Amino acid sequence: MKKTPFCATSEQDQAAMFQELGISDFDELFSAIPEELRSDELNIPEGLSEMEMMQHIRKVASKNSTDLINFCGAGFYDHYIPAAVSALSSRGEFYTAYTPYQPEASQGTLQAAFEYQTAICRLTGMEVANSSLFDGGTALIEGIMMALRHTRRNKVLVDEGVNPIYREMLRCYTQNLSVDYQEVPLSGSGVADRKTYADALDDSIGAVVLQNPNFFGCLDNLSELIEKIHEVKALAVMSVYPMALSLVETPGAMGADIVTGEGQSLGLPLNFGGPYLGFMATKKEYVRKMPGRIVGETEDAQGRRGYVLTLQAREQHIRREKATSNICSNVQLCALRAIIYLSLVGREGFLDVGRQCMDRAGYAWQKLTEIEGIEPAFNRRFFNEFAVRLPKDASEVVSELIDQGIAAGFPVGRYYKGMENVLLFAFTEKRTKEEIDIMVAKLESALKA
Amino acid sequence: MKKTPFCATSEQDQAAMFQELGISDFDELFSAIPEELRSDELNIPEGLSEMEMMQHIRKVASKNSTDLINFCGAGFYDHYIPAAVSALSSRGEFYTAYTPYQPEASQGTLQAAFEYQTAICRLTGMEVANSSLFDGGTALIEGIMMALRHTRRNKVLVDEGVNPIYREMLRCYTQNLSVDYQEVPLSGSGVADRKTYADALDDSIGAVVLQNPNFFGCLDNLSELIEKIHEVKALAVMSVYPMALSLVETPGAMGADIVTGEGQSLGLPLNFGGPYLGFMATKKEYVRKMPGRIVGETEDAQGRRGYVLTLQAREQHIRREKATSNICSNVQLCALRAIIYLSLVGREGFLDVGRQCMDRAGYAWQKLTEIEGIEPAFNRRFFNEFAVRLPKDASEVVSELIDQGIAAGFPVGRYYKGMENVLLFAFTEKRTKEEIDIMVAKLESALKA
Amino acid sequence: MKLIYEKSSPGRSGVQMSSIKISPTEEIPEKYLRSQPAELPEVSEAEVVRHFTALSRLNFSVDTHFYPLGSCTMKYNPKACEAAANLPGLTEVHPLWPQLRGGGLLTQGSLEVLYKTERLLSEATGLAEFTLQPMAGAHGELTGVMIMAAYHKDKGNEKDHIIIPDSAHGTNPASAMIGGYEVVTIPSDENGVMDFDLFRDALNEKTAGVMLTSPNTLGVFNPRIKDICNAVHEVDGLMYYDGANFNAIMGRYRPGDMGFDICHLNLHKSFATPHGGGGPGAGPVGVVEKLRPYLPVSRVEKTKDGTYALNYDEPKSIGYISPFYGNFGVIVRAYSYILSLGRDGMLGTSNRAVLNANYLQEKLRPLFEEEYKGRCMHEFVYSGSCLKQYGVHTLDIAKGMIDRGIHPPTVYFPLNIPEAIMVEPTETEDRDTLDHFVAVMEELFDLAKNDPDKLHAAPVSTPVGRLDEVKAARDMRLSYS
Amino acid sequence: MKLIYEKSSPGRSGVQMSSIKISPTEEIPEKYLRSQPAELPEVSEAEVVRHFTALSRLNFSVDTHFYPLGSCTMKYNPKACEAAANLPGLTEVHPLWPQLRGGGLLTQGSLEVLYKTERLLSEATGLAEFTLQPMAGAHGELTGVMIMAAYHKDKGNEKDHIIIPDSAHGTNPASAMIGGYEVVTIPSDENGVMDFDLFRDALNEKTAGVMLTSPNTLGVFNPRIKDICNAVHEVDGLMYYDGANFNAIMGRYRPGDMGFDICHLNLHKSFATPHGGGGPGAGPVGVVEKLRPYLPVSRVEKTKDGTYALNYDEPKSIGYISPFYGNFGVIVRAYSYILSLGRDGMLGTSNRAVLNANYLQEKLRPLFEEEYKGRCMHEFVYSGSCLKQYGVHTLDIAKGMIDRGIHPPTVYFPLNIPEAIMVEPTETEDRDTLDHFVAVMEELFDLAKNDPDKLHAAPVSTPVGRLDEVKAARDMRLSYS
Ligand SMILES: Cc1ncc(COP(=O)(O)O)c(C=O)c1O
Ligand SMILES: Cc1ncc(COP(=O)(O)O)c(C=O)c1O
Repeated sequence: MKKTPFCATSEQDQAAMFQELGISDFDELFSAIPEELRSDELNIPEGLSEMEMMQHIRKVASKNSTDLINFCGAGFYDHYIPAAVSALSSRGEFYTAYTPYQPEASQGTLQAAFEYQTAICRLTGMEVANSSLFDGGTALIEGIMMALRHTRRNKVLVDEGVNPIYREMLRCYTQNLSVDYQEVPLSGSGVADRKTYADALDDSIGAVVLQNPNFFGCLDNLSELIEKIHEVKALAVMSVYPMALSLVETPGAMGADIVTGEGQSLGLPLNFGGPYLGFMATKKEYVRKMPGRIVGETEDAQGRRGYVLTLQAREQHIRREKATSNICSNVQLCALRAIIYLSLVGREGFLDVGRQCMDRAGYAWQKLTEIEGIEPAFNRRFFNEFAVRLPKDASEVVSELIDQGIAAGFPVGRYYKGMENVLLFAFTEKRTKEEIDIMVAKLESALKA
Repeated sequence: MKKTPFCATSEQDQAAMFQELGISDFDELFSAIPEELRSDELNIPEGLSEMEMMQHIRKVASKNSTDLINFCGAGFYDHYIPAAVSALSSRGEFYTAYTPYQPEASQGTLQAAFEYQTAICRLTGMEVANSSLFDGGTALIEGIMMALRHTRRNKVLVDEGVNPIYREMLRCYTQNLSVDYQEVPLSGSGVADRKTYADALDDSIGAVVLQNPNFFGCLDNLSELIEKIHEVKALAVMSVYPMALSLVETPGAMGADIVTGEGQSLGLPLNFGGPYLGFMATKKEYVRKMPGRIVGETEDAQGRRGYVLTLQAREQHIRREKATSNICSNVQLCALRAIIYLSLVGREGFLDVGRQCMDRAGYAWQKLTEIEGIEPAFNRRFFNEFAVRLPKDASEVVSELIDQGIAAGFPVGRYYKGMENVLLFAFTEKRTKEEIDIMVAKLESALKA
Repeated sequence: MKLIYEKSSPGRSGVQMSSIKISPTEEIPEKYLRSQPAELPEVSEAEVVRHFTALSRLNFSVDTHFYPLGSCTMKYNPKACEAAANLPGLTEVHPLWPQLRGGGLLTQGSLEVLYKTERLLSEATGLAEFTLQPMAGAHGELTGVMIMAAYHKDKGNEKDHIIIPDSAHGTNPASAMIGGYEVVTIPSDENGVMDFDLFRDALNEKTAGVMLTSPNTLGVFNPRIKDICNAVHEVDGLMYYDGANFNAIMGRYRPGDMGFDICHLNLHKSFATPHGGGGPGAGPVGVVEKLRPYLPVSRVEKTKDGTYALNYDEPKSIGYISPFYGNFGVIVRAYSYILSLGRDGMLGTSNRAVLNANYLQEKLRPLFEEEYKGRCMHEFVYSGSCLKQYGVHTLDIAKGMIDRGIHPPTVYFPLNIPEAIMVEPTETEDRDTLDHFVAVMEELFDLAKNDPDKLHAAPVSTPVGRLDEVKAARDMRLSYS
Repeated sequence: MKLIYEKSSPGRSGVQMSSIKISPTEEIPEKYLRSQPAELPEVSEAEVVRHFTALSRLNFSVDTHFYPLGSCTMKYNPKACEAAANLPGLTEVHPLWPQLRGGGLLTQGSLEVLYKTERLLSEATGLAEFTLQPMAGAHGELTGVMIMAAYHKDKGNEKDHIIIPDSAHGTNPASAMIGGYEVVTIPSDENGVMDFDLFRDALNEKTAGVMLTSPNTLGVFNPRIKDICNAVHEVDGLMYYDGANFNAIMGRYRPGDMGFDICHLNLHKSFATPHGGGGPGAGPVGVVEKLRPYLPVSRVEKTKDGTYALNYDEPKSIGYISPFYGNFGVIVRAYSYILSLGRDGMLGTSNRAVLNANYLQEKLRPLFEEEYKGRCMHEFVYSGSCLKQYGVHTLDIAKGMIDRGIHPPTVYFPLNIPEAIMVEPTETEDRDTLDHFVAVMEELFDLAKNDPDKLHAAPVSTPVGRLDEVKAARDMRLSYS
């Protein structure tokens, strides 16, 4: 008989257990269920041994090219991940635990989550953070819903500088809800258009959604705009790129009310799109409106400090359809990776990474804008990402370079009508001068062709 | 100032410590040492960040071809390693511990070593085993020295079926010692030549060194020969391939006195030659002559079972120049991998692996011996390795196949004069029918060319 | 234990980061820059390693403890599936590459994993098509509800509510609400399943659908499932199957065969992907043929030349529910797990999950003074009420269990059973472990009778005792300062 | 804790192994086959994982505890070096491939690592050439002794003994003996270094060489090193440097510059490769130019076209001391560590190792009532004799330390210091850890004075208390049955 992999029961155990239960086969366990429901044998291949399975997966993996030189970012970045991140987060005690419902048996997960929440507060300049949401996109949606719940309004202004992938998501999530969703085009210099907002802001607006640096990499200081938003008692929801927060002004300092973002760059691999790390931070006054698990500090009877899931009355397992969100499982392990990452690089190292990203982008800007026919899309005020306008269709150029082993950036035309020639480049500390030089050279010849 | 990587002391700590010590720079710590001894600045490149270091190593690693289809064994085999082996042995608590000198703080290492010793006994059919030696070669040397110490004789007969790499080592290690080292050619059927031994065995012989399956993969039952060895009061030292012990008669059952071998196939990667795992087992009566650490079971004052390093009076840290060996650090982590491997595959799975190896070799033997011009070197009695005689120089053939991505085996001519055309093939459970067919086909065309 | 921030000291540094500069520093006007660096820890790499290693050891986990947490399927997570998911050939792929022109050919491996996993899940559930994008069970539910809404809108159906039994997991009503529907809750009958008559009463033309878990959180399989499906389909409602408990039936029953239209699976439960201390998981959603057009984009398709490609051109699609293709790393684990199980292993797994649960239920019945009410599925619920007479509560039993090295079962859920204790052993536990659990439970019951204060004081073996949750909520110390 | 064999039960199975058959079973005569399968454990994969995870947690280790074990350099082992050594591109290479004709080109990466590591170690030690083959320190010593012998034989020198100070590590005399020499032991002088006059008396034409550790195991650097070297060279003896304590001097002093001819380094000490609970380590050996011909084969060479190749054609070589190229996996870790440190990091490391040791020595001096005898190097030895009056021994202090979460220093070594306690903090510990160590030591001294029985009973926090070593040696239970 073929063994069932991973099952611990031997045939002898099984016989003894059958006897205990007074049954003679497995089917008897299911005798209460109508026989007609029983399905046919599955049309699934026979099980593989571990070796065969691994050989298969390795073969599949080898069909991917991982040696592309990558300049594609668009919200998702290949930063260097120190080896200790995986070494620690892969400890069985972390990754094979459940949600910390029994705090005394889960202080590891809980304390790490508390430390993570602290780090998110310090990065964003906000007062409180939750312990994770799925990804930057769902976090942003949750942020907006939270703002609407708080303001009891249903109109949202979404800046076109917000990642268009997230804006697609916003449209999807709000389609059946009574949310009045409106997008605000960028200004000519590629940032939030103050004038349009001045016109649009009124007391029907519940939330204004901004991103900094925005999708085009442009930096902005949104303090005054946020003041305007607050004047109509709307909330400012801001999506941010946490690596940029090494150097860039914090949303907290700009007055943002709800801050969300994608934490992937803090120690998570790109992993073809996930798992990623949605984070959310807000002001203390809004904490009871915040979705997701929150870890708080407390004590036991002896006065020993400990950590628990707190403010659970917001959540689905208690409030069911009245909860702030339907989220249950989050991405705690990804949050763990983030706090390990941030601890490893530390205060100084985080600045180093930020400076390196900026440095690489600065070099490439210089080189690229020297090429005849290439124009900067916007001005030179970016962290690690910027857009240029090519003399021809950006998708075509990218396609030519990809065959030469270079992912030359993201052609924005797919999401921005009229910008078919615009290409968005991202740079991380991993990119070398040589790689940038190669890319620039190949791009130049692709343009000539 | 550039930081010293991995050092924990900050500049502020350092200043405080300098003050404590009443010094103002590091040099003062070394003031007792003659200034003339101070070396110049090292001619070594500047330190790399972790990212740069990893980028460098990945680049270096990519200069190796790891996708060769491998039929090269010769004592070192690419068996499948279940994923849990690395997942467990890479736990920091195991690999960043020292030798278990403080048993209460090292029960993990000690109990695992005890379990490993038990497994070695059960595999080999011997009574006691030590907790590891460097590799199969040094283990064999230690075994011989142990036999000579015990018999107080200095003559060794070494069968030519013993891995020639080990025989090179034996010659190296014995060259300055008063050891009379003599090799015994194989019989025509590729096994220990009973006649030569019958002639050579006398009471000057301290040790006879055998291997089963031998270098050519040939299986033998050495019981009678060992009886003869015992008749002259010499010890039989046998080197074995532990994976073969899934199916092959144990050295214990054949009467061997000292058993050594290379444990690499029990869950260790090939790793370009190391670290590997030397094992040694013997009869209880010889245990005090055995080199290396030994773990024993005992109790604490409350009667709780525990494990300690025992019989340490054999060892260098106590006996210095009178020790049974100079070994201090061994390869405990490799022994840990072996016991994890053996526990994972278990009693049945170990048989499965053995059967698979034999199955692959059987298939290939069939295919290869059908090729015109290829003759079996010896008869068809092997575990997973056999030799064939080609119609031309084996090195040349191997060289042709290697350019086509196949490591077609080990040409034995280098170590066996007159066998330049002989090629030794090894098969593990990892080799598929397709791979063997490809190899056979390419070999056939290489022979035609 | 000290927080990592409390171990920090100015000037200490961890991993050495690169400091190569290749371009002159460009001055960004100050107003765009933060005035102070973020106060991240300043600790050596060694300290970080010790800190998080030590933290990890404060956790109970499947790798260290029996973890019979009901409704959570805390089965063993095979290390090979971890290894598969961590292959650099899979982890180092940017999700936008296949969306670049010509980039699809460079990511065929990842696309193949997606495509094949969808096929396998379709076969396992009997549903025509799957999306792997939902990032957890609740996210799958929401996706399902959105698909419902898209279907009804497309068909011009006017629907305003979803029917959900009271024993449902809290995510069900929450998802229905967030998806834009009212929730109508149906109480359970005496067998623990949705009361059929009350359900019939609630069902009407405005019913968008019904969300059911079967076996439900009590471990009971609803025998009238076909009747329910038929009734709902009569009003053009859709049947949603919450597959979080799929481990009970995998290989034996299929939601599609039973008549369900939509189903999510929790890969981090039935499919052995680890729970990560809270996530990430994955909640793929399968649908019957007629709902295929509404699935989120992108869709992974196999083209005529045998290559895989992304399709975003589905006009009726609900759109983007995830930025990309779901939690790919989790999907790889599930894919490799399914390949390992194969046809027979699927059935073998659910058989043994149910066997283990029944064995425990049987062995514990005398202790809990429960009558025989029939077999359970993969989990069962007992009530700790019998201990009330000694002043002992289910919570005390749970905490006493911690001191004995076992993670407590789920307690106080479902809400309709007083002092509920919900046990799900899973198939990866051997009989010795189950017997040990029984012995520990017996010991705890003895203690409850003879020395209840010992139980009230539990746990004593953990770094902290019972924590003051009220204080936590009142003080709201949610970050270190 | 139960042994894995005690958890075994017939018919349970772990990792699923392949059972594909591609050829008909060939009957091997019975006499070649074992009659019974080896009684390996029968346990599930989950059980194996729990077992070894639980075992691991019984250990103290650098990743979990301060581990100031003198003479062992228990520094932090960087995780990146582990990651480097585990790259499949390095681990999956068969050592015989470069020995197949044409195979060298397929293993250029591995050969490059060997070649470059040799160059770096040569530069770090000031010695002309290195072999990486020795698999531990003791193995390096033996290799060195064999090289000595080959040199003397080649030159026709008649030598019969090696001089070794009494403070030397036990492996030194053992290696000399196994290498074929008599050992002449020289006592230490009052400063703890080899007595110079007694050494001069012992030195003669028959002296093959001298084996020295400097700084020695007391943490004392022999200031007359040059004089010793000169004297030995006058009789054509060779100076052997036991580099196990290289962490004290790396980047500042070089054995070659001091006059040593042969030197081994313990990569598992100074070069941060982990100790693995006993090994594997690596003990590369460097030699001066004149000894180059005697190095073991193979040698890794850079050819004119820039590729790397193995050379076995060295007629004076001592031959094969390892089957291949040494503990490659360990070498990769050291290589990546050295690349990380770089020039400045080498010196920075030894500076801080020595600073930390001196800081601790200074802080602990009052406690141990030791006079100031000068600075130490990377470690220092105090005597616990001062506690004898309370009936407390160094061993008690050591065991008390275990209860306080610190791995004890080396105790009762070196043998010439009564109640020796030998502390080597290493550079990877921060000041807080050092201060904590001092506080713990103070606490233990207090306890020694006020409640010595508490110390005699230590450790109490470990899974077992002090174990009966006499019983172990007497019973000789060396395997489970
Ligand atoms: C029955 C049931 N449905 C839904 C869920 C929600 O799944 P997730 O936590 O992945 O969102 C759970 C998880 O506990 C569950 O048990
Ligand atoms: C001074 C000294 N020499 C030699 C050795 C032996 O090294 P190994 O254990 O690697 O054989 C040691 C190890 O403890 C040592 O401290």
